[in-house]
Amino acid sequence: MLVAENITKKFSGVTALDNVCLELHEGKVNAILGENGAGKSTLMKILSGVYQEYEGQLLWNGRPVRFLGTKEAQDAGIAIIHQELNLIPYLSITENIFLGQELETIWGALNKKKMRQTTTELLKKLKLDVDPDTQVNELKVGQQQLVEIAKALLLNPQVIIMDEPTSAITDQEVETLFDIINELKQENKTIAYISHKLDELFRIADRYIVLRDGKSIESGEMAGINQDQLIQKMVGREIFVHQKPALSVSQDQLLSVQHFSLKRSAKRPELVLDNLSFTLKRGEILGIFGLMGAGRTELFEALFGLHPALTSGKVSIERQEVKITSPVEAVKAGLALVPEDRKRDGIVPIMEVKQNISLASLGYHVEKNGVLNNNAEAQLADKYIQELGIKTSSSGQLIKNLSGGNQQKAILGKWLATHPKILLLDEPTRGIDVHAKSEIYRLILQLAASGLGILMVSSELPEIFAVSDRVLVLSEGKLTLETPIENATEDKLLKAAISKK
Amino acid sequence: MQTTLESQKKRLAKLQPLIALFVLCLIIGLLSDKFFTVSNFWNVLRQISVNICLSVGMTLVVLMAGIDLSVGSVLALCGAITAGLFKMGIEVPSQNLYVGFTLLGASVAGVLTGALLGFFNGFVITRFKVPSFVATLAMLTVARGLTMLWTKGFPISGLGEQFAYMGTGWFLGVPVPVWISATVVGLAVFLSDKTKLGRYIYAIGGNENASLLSGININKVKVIVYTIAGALAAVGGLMVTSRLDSAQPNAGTGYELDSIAAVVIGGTSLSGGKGSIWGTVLGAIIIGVLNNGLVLLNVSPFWQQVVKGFVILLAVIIDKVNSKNG
Amino acid sequence: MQTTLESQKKRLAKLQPLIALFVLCLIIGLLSDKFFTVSNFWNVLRQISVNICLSVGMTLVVLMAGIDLSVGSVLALCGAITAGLFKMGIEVPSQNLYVGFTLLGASVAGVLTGALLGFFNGFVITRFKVPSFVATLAMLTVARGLTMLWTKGFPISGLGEQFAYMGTGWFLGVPVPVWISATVVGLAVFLSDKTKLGRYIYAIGGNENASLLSGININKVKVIVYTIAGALAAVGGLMVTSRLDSAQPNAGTGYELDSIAAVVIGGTSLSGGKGSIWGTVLGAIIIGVLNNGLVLLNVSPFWQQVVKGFVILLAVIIDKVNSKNG
Amino acid sequence: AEKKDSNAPKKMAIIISTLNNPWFVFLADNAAAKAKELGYETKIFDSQNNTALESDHFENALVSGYSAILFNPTDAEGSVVNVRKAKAAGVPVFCMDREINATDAATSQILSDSYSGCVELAKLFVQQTNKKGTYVELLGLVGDNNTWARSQGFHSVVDNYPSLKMVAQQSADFDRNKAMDVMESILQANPNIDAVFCGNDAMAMGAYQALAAAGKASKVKVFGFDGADDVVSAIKDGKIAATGMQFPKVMAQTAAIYADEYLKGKREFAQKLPVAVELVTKKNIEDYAAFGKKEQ
Ligand SMILES: Nc1ncnc2c1ncn2[C@@H]1O[C@H](COP(=O)(O)OP(=O)(O)OP(=O)(O)O)[C@@H](O)[C@H]1O
Ligand SMILES: Nc1ncnc2c1ncn2[C@@H]1O[C@H](COP(=O)(O)OP(=O)(O)OP(=O)(O)O)[C@@H](O)[C@H]1O
Ligand SMILES: [Mg+2]
Ligand SMILES: [Mg+2]
Repeated sequence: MLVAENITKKFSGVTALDNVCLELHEGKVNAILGENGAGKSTLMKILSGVYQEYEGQLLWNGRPVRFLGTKEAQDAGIAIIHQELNLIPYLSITENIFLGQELETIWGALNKKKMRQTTTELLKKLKLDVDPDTQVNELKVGQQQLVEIAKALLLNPQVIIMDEPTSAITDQEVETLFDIINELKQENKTIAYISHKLDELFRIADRYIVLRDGKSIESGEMAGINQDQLIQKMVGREIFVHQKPALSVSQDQLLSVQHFSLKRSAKRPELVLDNLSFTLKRGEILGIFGLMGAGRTELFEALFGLHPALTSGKVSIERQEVKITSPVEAVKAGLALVPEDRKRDGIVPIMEVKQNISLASLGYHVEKNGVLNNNAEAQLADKYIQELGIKTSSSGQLIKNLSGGNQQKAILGKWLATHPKILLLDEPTRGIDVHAKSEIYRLILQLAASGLGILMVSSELPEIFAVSDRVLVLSEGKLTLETPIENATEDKLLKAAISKK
Repeated sequence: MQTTLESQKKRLAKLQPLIALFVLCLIIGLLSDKFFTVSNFWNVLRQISVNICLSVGMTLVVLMAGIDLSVGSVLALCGAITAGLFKMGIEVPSQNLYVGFTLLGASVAGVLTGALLGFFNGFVITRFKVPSFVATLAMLTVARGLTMLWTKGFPISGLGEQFAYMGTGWFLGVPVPVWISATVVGLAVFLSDKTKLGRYIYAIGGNENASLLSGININKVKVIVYTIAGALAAVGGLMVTSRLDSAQPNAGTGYELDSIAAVVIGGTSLSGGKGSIWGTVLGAIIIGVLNNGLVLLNVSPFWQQVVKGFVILLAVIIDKVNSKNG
Repeated sequence: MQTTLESQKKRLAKLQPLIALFVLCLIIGLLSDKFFTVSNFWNVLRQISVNICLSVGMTLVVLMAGIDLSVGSVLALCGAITAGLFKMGIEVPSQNLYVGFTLLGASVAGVLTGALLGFFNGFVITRFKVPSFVATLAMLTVARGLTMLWTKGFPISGLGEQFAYMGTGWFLGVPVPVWISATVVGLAVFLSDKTKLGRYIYAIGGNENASLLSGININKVKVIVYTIAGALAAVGGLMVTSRLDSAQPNAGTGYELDSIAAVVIGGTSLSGGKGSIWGTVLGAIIIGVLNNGLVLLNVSPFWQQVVKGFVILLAVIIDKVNSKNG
Repeated sequence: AEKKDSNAPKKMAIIISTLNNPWFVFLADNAAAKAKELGYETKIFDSQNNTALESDHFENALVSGYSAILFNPTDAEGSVVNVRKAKAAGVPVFCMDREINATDAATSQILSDSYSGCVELAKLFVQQTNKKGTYVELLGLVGDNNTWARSQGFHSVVDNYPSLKMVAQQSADFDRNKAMDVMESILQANPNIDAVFCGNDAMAMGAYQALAAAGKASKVKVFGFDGADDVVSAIKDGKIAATGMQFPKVMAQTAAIYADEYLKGKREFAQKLPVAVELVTKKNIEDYAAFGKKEQ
């Protein structure tokens, strides 16, 4: 099948892959595991012809190959779903799925009808209920992820590489995806599957391949290993799973949101958020659960002052009513938002790590007498690089060269530097490895213990249970459940997420 | 079926500049009884046909997040080459060689020159990764210089009636330049909406990296588009030359800004991926109607510039406000 | 310490255009013994000082992924206003009112006008979300129209020696315009590298969304930057007017392309976020040296444009090739 | 075009090659003033040196019912078509200052002869330089008719004197600032020139300023063309040697009067009415003002 031998790949200074070997078994789901920055995505990009400059060689059905572009890899039967979304925002779903594979009529014109029809079928298979003519930038991240999957399926490839396909989709959609993977397996297709969600791997993977720091560590049958062993192989050491310390919540009310509503747009008055009321205490972590499209991201955006003209209701911080009409005021009021889509809203890709970390707090930490102080900036960055364990060659590295997980940590660092009162975390561990995840949980708990109030949106129930003191469930913009974590069960939360109150 | 209808409606809604054009025509029409006449209608259409040719090519380039500053100079050079070849042919005295050109032959040579210059733009942009702004700025200068060298700074005139047909003739009750620009628009709409190439143009403008990963030969698409833009500039050059019965060495100066203005007013985003040929056509019409209207209303030339600036601004603001609520 | 040194080295390496400039100077120097003379050195620096003023403002705008096409017209208008106020003051016959202006007063009024026009650009761009290309294109037209209205189309000349000092005087062995442009560069380097505002400019160009969500007041930054660009264009206008002892109504026509060329040749990306003031200064010097060299070598005006185009292209290609290997 | 009702005031269109140059603004203003004085509504069109735009103006003017056109062409050849179009529509065209290369199109052409003017200027140039020395020529816009008419007129005389050597010929686009830049650079390569011939007065002023800044103004004779305000006073001060004075006001007024007469029924007009260019030097400067004779 597809074999990689002694692959070494360097990026200006950084060795991303060091003599890595890998063998994908035919008709199997091959899980590829490793911490953030272990080199998983880089290796997959070599397999799929994205990177053409590397040492070592690929064997495809026994013959050595070197793909000179993604097209060649596709033609050979290798498709990849990239970790980052790679869709054209202003094209429709159909147009995106068929991009590079357009069907033409005998006249040389596009066969739009046929393509649309095929797309409809694919979407049905993925249980994605949207019009194939919808522009993809109108879709939620999760839906876009499904479009990427459809795009790969269209190629009808021998090998499908999936780089964190489930990082943005809900549990229901994960089920759909697994069904499809099983079907593909029946057809004797080979799958390379990257995910940080270990429980998923145990459900569908047949084999595992572990990478650590750009080196291959071990591979074997999934059946012969358990979760703790896997983690140990990935991390190279034990990791301490944090237990939520009890009773750290004070009775001091930090945030109160009353009758909070949000309209879709000036011309479309239907409510995206419908009369929400809740409170947050100092030191409390409030988990917000819901299905995709429930309005959780919009809630954060509205609180953060992004839709001032469409919002109504009363927001108070420390019992003082506040009118937040822009992110500038939100930050002044002590809010901090770690957004869901870090590539689009989080990082400034062509800036250095330290500049990204200092961006929101230049005024407090870096500016002295009206002049930016490079040393102060470097110190600030180094502090958070250390505290959060951001893996980077230096604070002067461009943030776009960091792995996704490390980018996320840098954004968290940016906000911690502003000493916020309330943290809004939207899917804070999306695409983050177990080790970093547990560190982030530790951090969240620690921050809450130090007196911050935290609102955390998550689509992962284990995550909700790992840190929340209390849970809100949203369904179609309405609050359907509010419960202390002690009384919450997975069943209850899911039911509330689906129900329409 | 319903969804197609809906998407049709959506597409129409995207033609925001229509409203601005409407308002503009209404105002001018109310102030001058000369505006809504048949002869003025053809007048406006004939006047914008050159800009439409350039702007159509420019739209394709801008959709790919590029820009082509060289269209005006290319127009001048190609017009001059066609006129020169038609009038004088090629003579190599040392070899006792003389090649005459028919109108068609000279025109084809002109358009090929435009295509070649466009190809060169595309080549430099893709091969050396030079920003399109710089590459075409260089071409702006170079092509103007070549025009001067070819014409020695003098207009090439006296091309005859046959030549003049393309710029001044009528065919089936419609001016020939309007036929030409309408054909160009038709082909470009087909290309951008109905072909793979068109799809790739939008894709590259929308996300170049993703397009590359989808296996699109980006460089090839870019070179083709710049070549088309060059050829269309040449067509514009033929029309200008034919209309004036003379190839002016300084023809087309500043046309790049006019055509980019048409593209942008038409709603195509300079960062690529979003927009349409139809929008550009509307943009060109808005500019044309404005120029025509300011004259009909007897606005003094100095005030014209002030008014024109504000109207362009307003046109775009109306679009914006409207599309936000849409 | 070590890292600062390293980052220093990195920064130098980013000034790719240096190599192109070097090669260019070498070639011209070999062909003309007049090139490497002190007087020619000041000559070139004096001639580029206006473009440097405009290009510095343009760099800040382009770093934010914007563009300012109005600089040339704003330059003309502000020059004319300063000259007009200085020479004639403001007279309102009906009120029996006359206000005279000192040189300083008139200059301040000119620069404030530039700032105001820039502010208006920024306001339209942020308030109505009009693309900067359109907003400043409108301003290009409007400001030119206003210049014509203010001057009635005639130059305002005979401003006297005091006025001429700014454009033609010497101070400590260095021409005054060079002092002015050097000060502008110094301030802009400080602003872009050492202040919050500068950092925000880069951040907005790098990712506007992320900057917004980081609590940066994007609109405020944009308005400030366009205002600065307008004020700098006015400073350029003062220098041109002073140098010619005359405010020409058509001054600055086409300067927007020259200054964008300096920015781009200097390595600043038109899509924002990447580039530097120093790069732009180099870009402006390259253009200045080229113009100077072509005249020194008495290249025929026909060939000049062709040569100029190719040299600009080569300069950028050399950068590209070099930065790839670097 | 449709017929307009007869009691509405008649309108004259004034189509000018460019308003980006004060000389033409002056021409346009005077034509408009005279036409107004004769009882016409007027409108000025700016062709921006663009023959295609000029063509648009003609079409628009014909559509909107102007009864005569006072015309300053952008190009001798390219403008012919436009004038013929007007003729076909029954609207008389009177050319001012610049010629069109057709004698059957315009009703009358009131012309300033740049070529002969520069021939005269060149004779003076030869005389003042004592037939020897080095000189520089600053051309206007390359690709503009007038640039070449003037340059050729000049060279038709000066090239007969081999000891007058042209050391640099550069273009400064009729622009004062550009002329100053170019002259500064030329002076680096040729510090010891004796004279400068410029295709218009704006460039003459720019060249003079570069010379003055280099401390060479007294040694170098500068020649311009047009008779602009600044140059008239510069000649008075002895800064500039001479210019070729054109008479835009005379031409503009004549054109307006002819048009009025035509509309009142007169049909006999000279096809070409040359208005001589006069040499202006320090000697006769007292007789002149900007763009014409001093008015008594
Ligand atoms: N274009 C690049 N330039 C420089 N370094 C890079 C580049 N791309 C990746 N790297 C580096 O290579 C290493 C491997 O990155 P890779 O994206 O393959 O990790 P990953 O295992 O996919 O991590 P994650 O789980 O976070 O996605 C990291 O140290 C990363 O910083
Ligand atoms: N640009 C848009 N156009 C139309 N509808 C939209 C748009 N953006 C969001 N929506 C809709 O708004 C609602 C709320 O979306 P929101 O992003 O807040 O959901 P969410 O709960 O955060 O989901 P996710 O888990 O994907 O983040 C959904 O019905 C979604 O489909
Ligand atoms: Mg990865
Ligand atoms: Mg969300």
